[in-house]
Amino acid sequence: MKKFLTAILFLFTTAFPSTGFASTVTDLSVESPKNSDGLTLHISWDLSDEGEPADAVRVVRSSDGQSWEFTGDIIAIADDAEYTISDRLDEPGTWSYKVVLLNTDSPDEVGALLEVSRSSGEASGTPVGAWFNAQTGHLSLLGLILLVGWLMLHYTKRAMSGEEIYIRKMPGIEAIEEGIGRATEMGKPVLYVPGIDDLQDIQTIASMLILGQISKTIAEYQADLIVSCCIPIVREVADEVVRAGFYQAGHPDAFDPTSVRFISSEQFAFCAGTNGIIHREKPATNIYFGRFFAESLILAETGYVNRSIQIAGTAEATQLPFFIAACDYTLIGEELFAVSAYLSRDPRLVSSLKASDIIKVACVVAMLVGTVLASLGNDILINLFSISG
Amino acid sequence: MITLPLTSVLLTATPLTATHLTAGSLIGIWVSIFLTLAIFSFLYEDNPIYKLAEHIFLGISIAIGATEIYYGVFKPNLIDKLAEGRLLSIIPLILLVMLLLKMTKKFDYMAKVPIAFIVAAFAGVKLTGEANANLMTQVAQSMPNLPEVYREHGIWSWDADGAGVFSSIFLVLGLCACLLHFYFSAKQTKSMAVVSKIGIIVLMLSFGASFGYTVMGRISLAIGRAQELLGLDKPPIDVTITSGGDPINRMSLVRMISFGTLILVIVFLAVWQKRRTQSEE
Amino acid sequence: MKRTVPLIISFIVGVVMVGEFFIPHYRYRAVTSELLEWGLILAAGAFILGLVNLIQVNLPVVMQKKEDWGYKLVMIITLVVTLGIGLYSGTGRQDDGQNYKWLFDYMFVPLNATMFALLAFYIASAAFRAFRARNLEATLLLAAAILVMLARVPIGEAIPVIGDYLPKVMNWIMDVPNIAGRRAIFIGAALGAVSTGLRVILGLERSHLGGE
Amino acid sequence: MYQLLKRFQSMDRRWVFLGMALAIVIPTLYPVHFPTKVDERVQSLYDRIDQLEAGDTVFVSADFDPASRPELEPFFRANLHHMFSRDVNIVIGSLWPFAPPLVTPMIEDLATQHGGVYGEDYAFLGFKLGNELAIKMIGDDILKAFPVDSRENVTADLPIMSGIRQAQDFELIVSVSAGFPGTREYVLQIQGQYDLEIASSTTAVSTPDYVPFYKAGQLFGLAGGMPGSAHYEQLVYRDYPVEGVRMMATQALDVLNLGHLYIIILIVFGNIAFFLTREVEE
Repeated sequence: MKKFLTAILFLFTTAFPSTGFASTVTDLSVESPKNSDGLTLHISWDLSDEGEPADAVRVVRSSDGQSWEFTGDIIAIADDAEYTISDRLDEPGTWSYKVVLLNTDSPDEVGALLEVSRSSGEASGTPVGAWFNAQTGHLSLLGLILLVGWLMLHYTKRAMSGEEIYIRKMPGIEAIEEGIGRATEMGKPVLYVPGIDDLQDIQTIASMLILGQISKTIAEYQADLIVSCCIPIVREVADEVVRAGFYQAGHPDAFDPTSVRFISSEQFAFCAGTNGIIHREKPATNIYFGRFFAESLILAETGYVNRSIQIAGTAEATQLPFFIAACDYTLIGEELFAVSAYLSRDPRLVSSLKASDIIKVACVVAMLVGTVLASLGNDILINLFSISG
Repeated sequence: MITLPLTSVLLTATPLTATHLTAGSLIGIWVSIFLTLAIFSFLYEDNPIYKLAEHIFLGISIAIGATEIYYGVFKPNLIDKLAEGRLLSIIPLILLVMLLLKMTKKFDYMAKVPIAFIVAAFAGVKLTGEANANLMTQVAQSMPNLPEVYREHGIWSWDADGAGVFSSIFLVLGLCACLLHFYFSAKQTKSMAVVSKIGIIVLMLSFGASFGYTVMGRISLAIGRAQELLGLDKPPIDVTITSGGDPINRMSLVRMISFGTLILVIVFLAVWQKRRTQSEE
Repeated sequence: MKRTVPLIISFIVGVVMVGEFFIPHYRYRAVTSELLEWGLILAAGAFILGLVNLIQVNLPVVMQKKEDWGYKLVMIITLVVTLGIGLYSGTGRQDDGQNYKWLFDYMFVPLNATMFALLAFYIASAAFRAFRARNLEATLLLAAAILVMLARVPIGEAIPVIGDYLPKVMNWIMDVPNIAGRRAIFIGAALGAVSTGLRVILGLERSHLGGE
Repeated sequence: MYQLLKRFQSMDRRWVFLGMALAIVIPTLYPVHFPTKVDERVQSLYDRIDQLEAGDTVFVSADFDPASRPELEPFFRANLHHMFSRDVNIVIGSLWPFAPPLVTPMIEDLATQHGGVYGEDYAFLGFKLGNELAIKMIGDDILKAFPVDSRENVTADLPIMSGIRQAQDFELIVSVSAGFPGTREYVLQIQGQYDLEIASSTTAVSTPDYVPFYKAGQLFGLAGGMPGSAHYEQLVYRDYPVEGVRMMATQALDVLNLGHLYIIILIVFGNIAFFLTREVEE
């Protein structure tokens, strides 16, 4: 019996194919979205259940009101659907839009569709691009950047005028000097690896600053230095930084140009090359400051086997556990930047450190207050910190 | 626990008809196995075959990188555009030439312009990205609505992996403690030292998770090598080596080559080690 | 002049790039995408510098037959041959039967992958010899690590009684202390990026231009 | 006892290496399969992709190299399979120089299986250097970043690219990321700026780093490491084992058991020996 009914139903549905929903396009509107690039329009419309039936709709557009072209995909008509599309334009200007009703057997030609007047009326709009995105989140981001900038300049000025800005001494700093001293005693070189990221990375920059100070100390101790670089530009800069360090220490002749080496810009080739240096030249002290990835463990392990004193510092959280494990001393995250400020006493660095310390406290306060406010149902702080696209 | 027979787990693909293995592929399989074992031989000791493999790697990686960079950047973004006569593309060409002048002694100062350009471009791009995604969003997401959390999960919900008011408060306070641990411009008072200690504890739990995951990642990669050495990296097919010859299972062939090469590498290391000890004496 | 021009360029490029976040207008984006494209080309140019530098460093070693010159020679030959084949083969270099594909599949792939796989062994050795529960911090780190390792593989879930809770505790560590620690590091990193970025743009940071 | 422990501690590390090798090779040869529960982060990734409609266009950023292939290739393949079988259009790009020769055969393989037409159902735009700058450009103007695809067709002329000029024109982005540059840079550079939907498949190493992004809603899904890939494989290919498909991650997950146990035992024994000998020394 059930089978029979299904068969009847099947016959019925195939004999009278779905004819779609009776549809007429209403309320067609074209708007330029807020904060857009000036090449986007939002087209929206409604369908009322009158008129000829249709299965789907598609939007056509024209920049001159003469020639029309399809844009966007075919949209199936469904109950309670809201019809909005975001249309990307090739050029600015005023664009006209129509919505075309389609049946599954409708011809695909734009002209034919328009002729059978199965299209809506026209609506047109002009995209307006924004020259500034003034949403709350964007404004607070801009405010944050300006605040950091202002704090930095403010403290730079104070530091330049001779005011001492306090930075606490971190244990890592003593470890560096001890390591250099040990290398001098043993007559073996110090290996310095400035990470494997580009020069633009702040960790690499911090590493270069520390390298400047370390090379001064090394020149004073008359020890040897090897710098192993993974990025050509970093090598260039390291070369100049070390040269300057030796010069400032009064030993410009002691600088060996072959000591700053470019190994390879491929991570593991670099790693293998640096491993080779550790194996063959047996440095007494290895210093790894900068941005490291997977090679951290191989380097630290090879150094460990060669009984080098190892000092590491990186802000790359994934690599920190291994440095902590295999190195004698590890600077965690921002401690690396703090050390570069402490060593160089550069007013600009000290001031950035001070500025970010202040923002950090502000973040702590914001989160505590924000949690209380959010729990009371007030989302003002959350909104202040949220950026929507 | 289900113990599956070896064949059904590993040899899931339908066997195809025997394909002919060209001499190139056969040599390729051997070279690939040899280089794999040569790198692994470093685990025994730094030795000549490792060094050979290492230097081949240095050379080939730079060459492949350069080739891909040529086809990925220089050709489409510079050369093709210049060839089309796009005048604006002359500027990056000039900047590029200035960068390459870095190699000369006389004009190396010219490179400062392109270096300044690229460093500033990265700095500007990263500045907004970091401030937005790593600061603003993370702070915004660390302000839980506690009554709502309580309604959803209570104080502690095992079903939701421990979500609840306790965890929400732990997150906010733990984050604050970590941030204050990285506060450098003040002498550490006793109370600050306590906060800092809490921060360190949270950080260590975080690094512990990192460690566990990293171990997993590294072992996964070694498994990948093992699969290849054991011929399990390709669907199980039969291959012929000489045209019209008897088909042989690819997996067995790879295993034979791997085993033979392993013996070869071990013999080499033994001889090399012996010679070295002799010469030291 | 030699110093001012780079600083002016830094300032203009930096400000334009920061503006990219705040100014969605397409005319502005046309400028930024053009500058970004130049950036890509220069980043690629830096690679050529590295390539030339590598040859500059290694060729004399081969010529003067210094230590390991044979290996360096192998390296230079591999480099030149691969590069030659790559540039000669053109767009179809990745097709079956191409020499470039052969070099990539049978030489680069095993070398690159095995280098990474060595880490599994080094981790084993570090775990055995270096990871010590010396103090509270290290103990916590190790405990968390062991828990995560156990819970992350199927066998952990198969342990009776605690097997049900292991993944939950692991997820808690990932979702709560891990996120607290990471966010602190992220926020610090973001502040670092902002202040360094501003220094570069304002010309206060000149280390990349070779010091003062 | 003290002597024995002391010797145990100073044992040649090559024995430790050998043990590791055995812990990997033995279960690879003789696997034992345990069923696992699918991670919630992978489930939400799968669910979102499963909601895609035929004709939607997705951008996949294949940022991995041979070194991280064991973890990411299974996801990449299963993901392409998933999307191809739902008639989703796939545009693939890469930020890693070593990715194109590696992923091209995988893409072609999957496309052939599903009868995908190049340029209409899928396209591979090739590789772009420049890390953050390249990502920013994908956000700004992808046609400018990739003027031609990997086959030197003009990208703008590909049918699949009609109506697509920026990252936000894609339905969503799947970042298959082995490190830097990868998911993190996508999140930092363009996710927030354009409010994009991004999912990430990443190595185990990066997973703890990306969890905060997932929890903050910056990623809608996260498949971390071998378990992530294995879970995704299990969702895409419901039955195990599947005829004609090698579920490489699922196989590898069974091997991981012993590897992890080995490391745990090393840590525990290493520490016991360390503390016992230290007590004697003190």
